[in-house]
Amino acid sequence: MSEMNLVQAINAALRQEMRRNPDVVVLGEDVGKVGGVFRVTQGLWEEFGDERVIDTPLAEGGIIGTAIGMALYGLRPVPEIQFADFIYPAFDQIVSEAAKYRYRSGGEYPCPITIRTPVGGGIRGGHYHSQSPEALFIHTPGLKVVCPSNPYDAKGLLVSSIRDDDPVLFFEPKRVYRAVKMEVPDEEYTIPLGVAKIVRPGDHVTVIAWGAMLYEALASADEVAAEGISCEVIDLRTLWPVDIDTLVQSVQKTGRFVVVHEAPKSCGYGAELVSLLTEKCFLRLEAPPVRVTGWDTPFPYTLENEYLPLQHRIVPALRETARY
Amino acid sequence: MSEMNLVQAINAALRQEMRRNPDVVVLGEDVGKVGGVFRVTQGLWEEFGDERVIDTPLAEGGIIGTAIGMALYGLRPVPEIQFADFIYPAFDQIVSEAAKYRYRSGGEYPCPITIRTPVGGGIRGGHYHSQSPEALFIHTPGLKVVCPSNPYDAKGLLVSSIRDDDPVLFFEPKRVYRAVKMEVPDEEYTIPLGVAKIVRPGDHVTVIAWGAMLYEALASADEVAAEGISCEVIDLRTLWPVDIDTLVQSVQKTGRFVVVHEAPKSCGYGAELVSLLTEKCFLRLEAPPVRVTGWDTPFPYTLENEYLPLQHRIVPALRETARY
Amino acid sequence: MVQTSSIDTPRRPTPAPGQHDDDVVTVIGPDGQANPATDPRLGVEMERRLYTAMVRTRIVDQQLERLQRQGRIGFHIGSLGEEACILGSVAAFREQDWIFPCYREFGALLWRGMPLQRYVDNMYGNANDPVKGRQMPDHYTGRPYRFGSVSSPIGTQITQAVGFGWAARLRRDPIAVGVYFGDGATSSNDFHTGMNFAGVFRAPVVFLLRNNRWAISVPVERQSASRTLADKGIAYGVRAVRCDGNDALATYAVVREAVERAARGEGPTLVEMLTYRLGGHSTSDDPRAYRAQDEVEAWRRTDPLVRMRRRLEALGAWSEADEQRWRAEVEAELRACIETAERTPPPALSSMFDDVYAQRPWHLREQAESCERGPRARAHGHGGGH
Amino acid sequence: MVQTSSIDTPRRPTPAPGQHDDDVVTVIGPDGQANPATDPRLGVEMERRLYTAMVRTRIVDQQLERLQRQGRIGFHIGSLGEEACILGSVAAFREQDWIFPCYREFGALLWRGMPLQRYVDNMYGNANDPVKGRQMPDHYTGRPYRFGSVSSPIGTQITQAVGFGWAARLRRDPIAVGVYFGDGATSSNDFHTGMNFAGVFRAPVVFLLRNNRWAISVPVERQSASRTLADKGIAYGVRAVRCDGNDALATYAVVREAVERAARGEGPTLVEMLTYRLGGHSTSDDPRAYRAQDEVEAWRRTDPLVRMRRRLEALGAWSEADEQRWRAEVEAELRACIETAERTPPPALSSMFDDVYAQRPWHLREQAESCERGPRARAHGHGGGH
Ligand SMILES: Cc1ncc(C[n+]2csc(CCOP(=O)(O)OP(=O)(O)O)c2C)c(N)n1
Ligand SMILES: Cc1ncc(C[n+]2csc(CCOP(=O)(O)OP(=O)(O)O)c2C)c(N)n1
Ligand SMILES: [Mg+2]
Ligand SMILES: [Mg+2]
Repeated sequence: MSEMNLVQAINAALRQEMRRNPDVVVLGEDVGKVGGVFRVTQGLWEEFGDERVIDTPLAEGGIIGTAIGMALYGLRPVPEIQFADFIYPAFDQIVSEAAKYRYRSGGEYPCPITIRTPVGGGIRGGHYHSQSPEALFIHTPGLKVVCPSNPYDAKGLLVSSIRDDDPVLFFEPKRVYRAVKMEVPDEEYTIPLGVAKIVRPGDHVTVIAWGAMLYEALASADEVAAEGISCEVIDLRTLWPVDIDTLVQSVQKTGRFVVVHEAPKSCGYGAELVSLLTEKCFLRLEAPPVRVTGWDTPFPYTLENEYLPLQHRIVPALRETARY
Repeated sequence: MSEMNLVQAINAALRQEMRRNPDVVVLGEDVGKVGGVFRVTQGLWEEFGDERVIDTPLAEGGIIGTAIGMALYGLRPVPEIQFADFIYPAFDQIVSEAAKYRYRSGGEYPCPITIRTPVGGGIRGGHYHSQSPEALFIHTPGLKVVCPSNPYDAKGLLVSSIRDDDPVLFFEPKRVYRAVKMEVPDEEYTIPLGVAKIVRPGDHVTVIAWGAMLYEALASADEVAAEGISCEVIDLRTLWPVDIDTLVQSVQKTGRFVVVHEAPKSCGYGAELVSLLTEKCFLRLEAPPVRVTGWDTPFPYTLENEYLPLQHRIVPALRETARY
Repeated sequence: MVQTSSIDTPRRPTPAPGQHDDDVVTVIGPDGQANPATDPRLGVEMERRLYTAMVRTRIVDQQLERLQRQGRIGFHIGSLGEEACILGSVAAFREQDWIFPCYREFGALLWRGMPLQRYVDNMYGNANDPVKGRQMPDHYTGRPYRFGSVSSPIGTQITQAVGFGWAARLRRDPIAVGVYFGDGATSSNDFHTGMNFAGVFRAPVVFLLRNNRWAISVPVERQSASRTLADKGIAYGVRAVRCDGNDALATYAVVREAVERAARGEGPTLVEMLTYRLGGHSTSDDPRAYRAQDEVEAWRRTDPLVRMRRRLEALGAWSEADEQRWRAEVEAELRACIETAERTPPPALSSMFDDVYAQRPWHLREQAESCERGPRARAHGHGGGH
Repeated sequence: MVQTSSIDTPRRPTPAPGQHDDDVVTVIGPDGQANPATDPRLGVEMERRLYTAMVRTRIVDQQLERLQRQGRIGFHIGSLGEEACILGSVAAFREQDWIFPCYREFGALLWRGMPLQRYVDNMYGNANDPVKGRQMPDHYTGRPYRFGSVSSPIGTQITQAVGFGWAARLRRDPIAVGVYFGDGATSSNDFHTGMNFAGVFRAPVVFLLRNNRWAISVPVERQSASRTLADKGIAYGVRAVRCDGNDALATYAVVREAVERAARGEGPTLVEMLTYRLGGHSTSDDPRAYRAQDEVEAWRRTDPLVRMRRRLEALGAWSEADEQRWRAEVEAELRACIETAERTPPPALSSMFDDVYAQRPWHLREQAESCERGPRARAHGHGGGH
């Protein structure tokens, strides 16, 4: 056990998998000597050298396109996109190629790559260093999408992602990078993809969150607990394929739910969760499902905290939902 | 008035706007001499010449990136992407640039471009000539999204899109291109963006559709009418911003609704419509909202008709919803 | 204003069909004799193999076009006129090397060992189609033959081939990777990025640029203002060569050298193969709408099959009787494949939900069940294409 | 195997700081004298304007870095060491021309006429910020000054500048468009596509490539294996020139020629400006983690400000007293701007919902209302950046 923050836990997972399996390679902009702009890959270049920790030219399409080629060859590449906001030059390779490779080749060519990328707001990054594009990838059949909220989960989920035989988008909530510390086992362990976690059991309202917003959901649950509202807070961990059983069970119990995410509301992942749970728990619903999300505007700089679905916006939603 | 199919109506709209306004230019792959692979721009090159009907190199990012530059200068470019499936090399320019230009420049730089692109299945195009990516653009603040279902609407909506001061994605359902003919006025007219149309009034179930699937929805409504189920079929026409009033009014009347679209279900636009209407009509809902959509797989070739949400899949959904 | 020294490279005038700039490697002369300075000296047996493969490709192409016109298949994208550059190049790779295709190289797929029956099954998207009827015709896959999976988006295979070759290099596996694409694809993002990464990381890749002068209706002059497409290698520090792509032996020679260099760790090569698309872009295209018949006729006179046959005849290694026998053989084989393919049922309904992931997640299990339980769509027709 | 003729261009060895290959245009010699063969002969007044603008840029840079360390602004991305190439290039454009910036050219923005106050407001994202506090510091916009809008994604401005210039050409408006980007950006999709379109359509664009040898921690050698970055022009039939980017007069000379050519309809030019990023990539970066201090020190000895000052002193047009006076003046102006900016409130809450579209649609009206009605977030802090 060592106390680690999210950055250290992800680093530990990468190091462990690279030691364990020579096929694991890391590539991206600035991942080498400097260890990434958030220092997540720090020390890997020194240990594994230039051939397995690869600083690439400035071209996300090249990072993902060549990573796909490496995966077809038999490696297990873990490409990094410096910020999720800069994933779009690689979008074609991800949605037209990686996502469809196994299917379109009749199963001949699996494409096991794990795309790591920092996501979300909270670091005063404005338009282009704050976005949360998970919905775009959930809408694309063939991809898995993961987003850990804490160091322990991050290590176990990243190991599972790298070992998974399908392409995985691994979103790292950058607001959490150094904000949360906890004990993390030094040994190997995995957390299976597709399994959510009830982080706070409760009876009145189900709150669904992940990544950085989980903490806002928890703080909000604390706040309304004083008013007698008991929230069940679920950390999705794997966004897609989602752990539908845990969600349905919780909503069958509470009859009410709120989804929290940073991305804009319209056509965000919240819409899918609302639809799924409305389909599956229709007769049990006692209040309209509520989405507390980023507004439908580009991500602003100065007013960042008014844009994000923080505690001040979650709490009223919990109250309304509980009292509906 | 002339009888026109969808291809001819769009062609007429382009010709009319190009005659009316010298700032309107068309650019894309094969749009010139040959008039586009679907012949939508046929004859424009002959009339307006190489400077206004521009065959470009094979680079969608270049088509959209330069169109944005032209719009900043003051032109009204109407770029064509040959198939919506090939829009991804331009995705960065659309979502990071066009969508955010006005906002990020404090209003200094509007970006009025109209991106035309054929969308959807039904022509045996398999993976890469059949997709419907509207949800990705609806999720991106700053974009408008239009999809006409018939020649009359297509002409009026395209004119409105070109004259609109915001970037518009104009999706043309290729299955409808030559399948539907109707009388279209030769004179100028516009159909305002953001206004849906009730194409078949009814009392029991609201059916929301657009583009090619509208016809499947209508045929399904016909089929169940014999069983005494009365459907109100709404053609959205503008997908985003959506005509919420028309939808809410209809669902307040019927208490039940079904959404039909070709794109995969998960995180598709259907999810947003279900969520919006559940939020706004919660107490009125008498049955769980149903999404009849493409499956969550890449678009197949041979089994295309089993993949698409055609009449054989809509009819049972209407029955279940009506009888719930 | 001062005049500064600058790099300025005006475009070369286009030579007439069959004529070439000095830097373009050719082997077979008008008389069927090989230029001893460039002749790869393959031996009669191999040259005959090359020629017969080219003829087979042509026959299959023509027959598939016919089937499409009869509505028996939905689409075909052929290689009429490009047989020399496709077969000459693929033949230059060794068994251990890998090929990443564009969409016009079924001839290369057959050369690598794919049985004709499986290719024809792909044209029908039936239950025996290697891609399980999921993609359009000519979007095949051939992993057992060290051959990649075709997708439609232009250029995407280029960076993938670079990553594949780079991975081999990291594993100290002395192979070369060939990647096909067209002149239009040089404008794509992935050409730029693939060439750039290959240059920086010395990936063992041979970039097989089929310059057939057209990208659907867009001529190569509208595609790039560079003097030649090979010149683009300079932007990436990637060695570049040009060859007469209608000359199978010239193509073989330059590609073989590039393959050996790559495998030896001497880096990538861009090979510009100068050829011409004699037919439409695909069965969906009518090229008369955008190009002069004269141009096509002039190029038809440089037919790579005629050229190679003349070469074999000059060697005394081919006769009209050989030609008749071979054609009859291929036609019979093809007829049998088509009959079998037409008797083969479509893929099973439930296969639609396989291979999206390694295992079916809950939502696809639900969807598959709902699909199988529900009513069936009307019969499957055949439609258009790109 | 036969040896075929090929294009193969090994990378040039990198000259020492301050040394240049023959094809690199320089003007100011070590003694401060101008090379008469290349001197653009701007006259003393203009040369002094250039120099004072460079000094002002440097002072603003240093002060903003200090403010960031004090937590008074969130981020700054500076131009330490690149002042000559930024000011020398922007000065070569005429009033009617347009500039598309990258993110490191606030000096160019000020040169085009943006009041310092508005720029400092942008650093604070306050109510007077031209971008209304919506983007990070240094993501300004300057339409009144014929200056574009900064965005973070690398390279995207390049195709836009090409489209802008091309539109001007269609309208017969004889302007030139300058577009800035770095050596890292030459790997981007938009560099490829922008250069290619500019070559094909002869867009009146001057590509202003600040080769400062680093893209964050990635050295230019890892960015491309091409012999020089200017060589990339060959791939697109685009004229290319190289200049000493630490020499404001050399930069002016080559850019001016390119501007005039472009405006006359003689097509685009790629200008590779050889310079060096003396500071960190931005205030978020510590370059000691990835590059040798020796290298930085060697380049520091080529400081463009020292070079230009020596030139003015050689002309007898600048003295230590002038220097003191000017520095004091700029510092006072800047101090006042900072004070004003710090007194200015943040943008109004409701402004967050403006400018998404020309008019607010129903859903943004609803959201704005809900936001304004709801409780306020805690105070706005200052965080990291890229
Ligand atoms: C990204 C993308 N854009 C557009 C298309 C449509 N398209 C298919 S083939 C083609 C032309 C390709 O030309 P070239 O690269 O020269 O290859 P050729 O067909 O001549 O062999 C186009 C535009 C596509 N498949 N992918
Ligand atoms: C598409 C994209 N990828 C990554 C980044 C992160 N990033 C910001 S600046 C930069 C380096 C740019 O280097 P260069 O083009 O040489 O410009 P310089 O900063 O040296 O002026 C990187 C990788 C980005 N902004 N956009
Ligand atoms: Mg071609
Ligand atoms: Mg740089």
